Amino acid sequence: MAALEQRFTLHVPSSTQNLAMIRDFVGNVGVQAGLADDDVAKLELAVDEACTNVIEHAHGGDRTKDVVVRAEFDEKSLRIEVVDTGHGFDPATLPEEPLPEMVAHRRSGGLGLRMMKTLMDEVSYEIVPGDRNRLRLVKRLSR
Amino acid sequence: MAALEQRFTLHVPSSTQNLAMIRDFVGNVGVQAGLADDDVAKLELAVDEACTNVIEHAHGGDRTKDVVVRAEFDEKSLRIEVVDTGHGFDPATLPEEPLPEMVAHRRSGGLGLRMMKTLMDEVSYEIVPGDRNRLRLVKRLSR
Amino acid sequence: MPHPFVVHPSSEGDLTVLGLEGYLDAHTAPEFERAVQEQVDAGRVRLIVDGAELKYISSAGLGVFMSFIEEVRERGGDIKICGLAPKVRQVFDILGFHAIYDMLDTRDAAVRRFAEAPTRQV
Amino acid sequence: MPHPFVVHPSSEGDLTVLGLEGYLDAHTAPEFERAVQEQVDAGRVRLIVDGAELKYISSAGLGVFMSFIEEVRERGGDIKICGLAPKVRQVFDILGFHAIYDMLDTRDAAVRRFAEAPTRQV
Ligand SMILES: Nc1ncnc2c1ncn2[C@@H]1O[C@H](COP(=O)(O)OP(=O)(O)O)[C@@H](O)[C@H]1O
Ligand SMILES: Nc1ncnc2c1ncn2[C@@H]1O[C@H](COP(=O)(O)OP(=O)(O)O)[C@@H](O)[C@H]1O
Repeated sequence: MAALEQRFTLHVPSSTQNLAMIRDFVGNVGVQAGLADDDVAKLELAVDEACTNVIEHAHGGDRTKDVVVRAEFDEKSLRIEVVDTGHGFDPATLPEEPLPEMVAHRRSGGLGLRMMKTLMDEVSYEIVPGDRNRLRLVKRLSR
Repeated sequence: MAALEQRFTLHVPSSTQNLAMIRDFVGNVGVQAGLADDDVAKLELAVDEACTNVIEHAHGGDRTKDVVVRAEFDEKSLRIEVVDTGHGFDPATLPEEPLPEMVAHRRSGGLGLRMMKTLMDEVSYEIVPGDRNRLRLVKRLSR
Repeated sequence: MPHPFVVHPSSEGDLTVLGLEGYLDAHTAPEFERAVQEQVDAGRVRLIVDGAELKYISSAGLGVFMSFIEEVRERGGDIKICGLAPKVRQVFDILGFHAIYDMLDTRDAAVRRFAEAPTRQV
Repeated sequence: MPHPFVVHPSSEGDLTVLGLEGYLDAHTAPEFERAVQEQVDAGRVRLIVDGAELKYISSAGLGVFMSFIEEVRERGGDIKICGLAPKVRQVFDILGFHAIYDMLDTRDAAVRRFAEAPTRQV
């Protein structure tokens, strides 16, 4: 059978209430892409982190906006895109403080990106301020 | 808080493999709309039937097409739309044979529409041959 | 999250039992169909479908019951259904399956029904 | 399908135990935060978080642990974590939580750790 690229898209209102739904969605895609249980769990967590940032930082709690998650896979990789229309930010300027220093400085943010980078094979942003910001997560598939 | 209309959309490749995902999607929406467990199960089944028809009859197994499920709710009702770009059909001409006669005639199809009508408060088709066919399912909410 | 489906065939005296587990929809119905076809092809037409582990069924699954019942009864057998959870049983009831099929609470009751009525008269 | 979250507070001698059940994400983290804040406000800073029934945690949940730990330790208490399932434990490990928090297998072990080290020195 010819290798068919499979594409999936989910649109939900921008609210943390919908994170569970987003996890179910990417989890289902992960299973179909042939990921092991462990990797499905990692995928769900990475995409949760990405969408939490969109809901909280990009859309700032505006529930009339949409979170759009695109997922596609072929034999080589599973790719997720999360697009937002917020003001954008510069990922390069984020501090990479070690955890003990964060605690000493009483900082509790900044964990999400770290998590995504550990969980996925590639994490990249394409920021077009005033237009749209696209986060791309890639998980390589070895079959 | 002002009553916010909530909208959700799912796009998946036209394959029965994705029915489980579609059920999870509408199930999640149903829970958010405040449906009881029993009604969530009915909603999942009705939408499964609708999408099965699109995959098998409208798209005839063409996996390059998409099944698109839209769901929205406010306090009054939960509305589902399933759109396909198949050749269409005339729902009015479908026989409403009683089950024992179907068995005698060895017919096993025609159960899906019957199911949807029992499970939902409204079932309606808008067929535009050569363009698109839209099935609308409505569940009234009593809160 | 994934919705798997499995058929477990076994026998109970001269009766064949097909235990259904999981989610029976248009995707998995062909598997159920194959399992029934295999029995019928081998001349085993006294079938109990045990749905105790069935979590979900759509009309595609119900269609499999419909498509075999006439042939099976003409050959002196029957399909008797048992063990359905209330939520699943409700789906059979919506379409009026109780008018056509013997539906029992337990596998034992299904075995006994075969002794009383090898082929149900609709 | 729904992903609920509940905090079950209880006490174990002079220690406070917060049992976490379900899915701890950015939606449910405020509930966990409130539960911790309530204890801290009441001067109860010797806390065991029992995650035996925790199915999922994201960084929003981990952030709650981070935001209270300094204050709790400055006041002579600690937050000790116990009972995590391997899948959930892995998430704490990814961010290096073991370098900051005492993480024990059982609630009893967490109680004993409080006797040995009321406040962990990082
Ligand atoms: N989609 C986004 N739009 C705008 N800002 C973002 C976005 N994603 C992340 N950020 C910024 O990057 C910071 C770090 O994000 P993250 O590591 O996920 O930690 P946290 O969300 O806990 O602060 C955020 O605090 C925010 O300022
Ligand atoms: N979206 C659709 N596009 C084209 N034909 C359809 C569509 N939905 C239903 N039909 C037609 O209506 C018939 C009855 O559908 P249904 O009651 O679901 O039973 P079944 O799918 O088991 O035949 C189908 O056999 C098909 O011919």
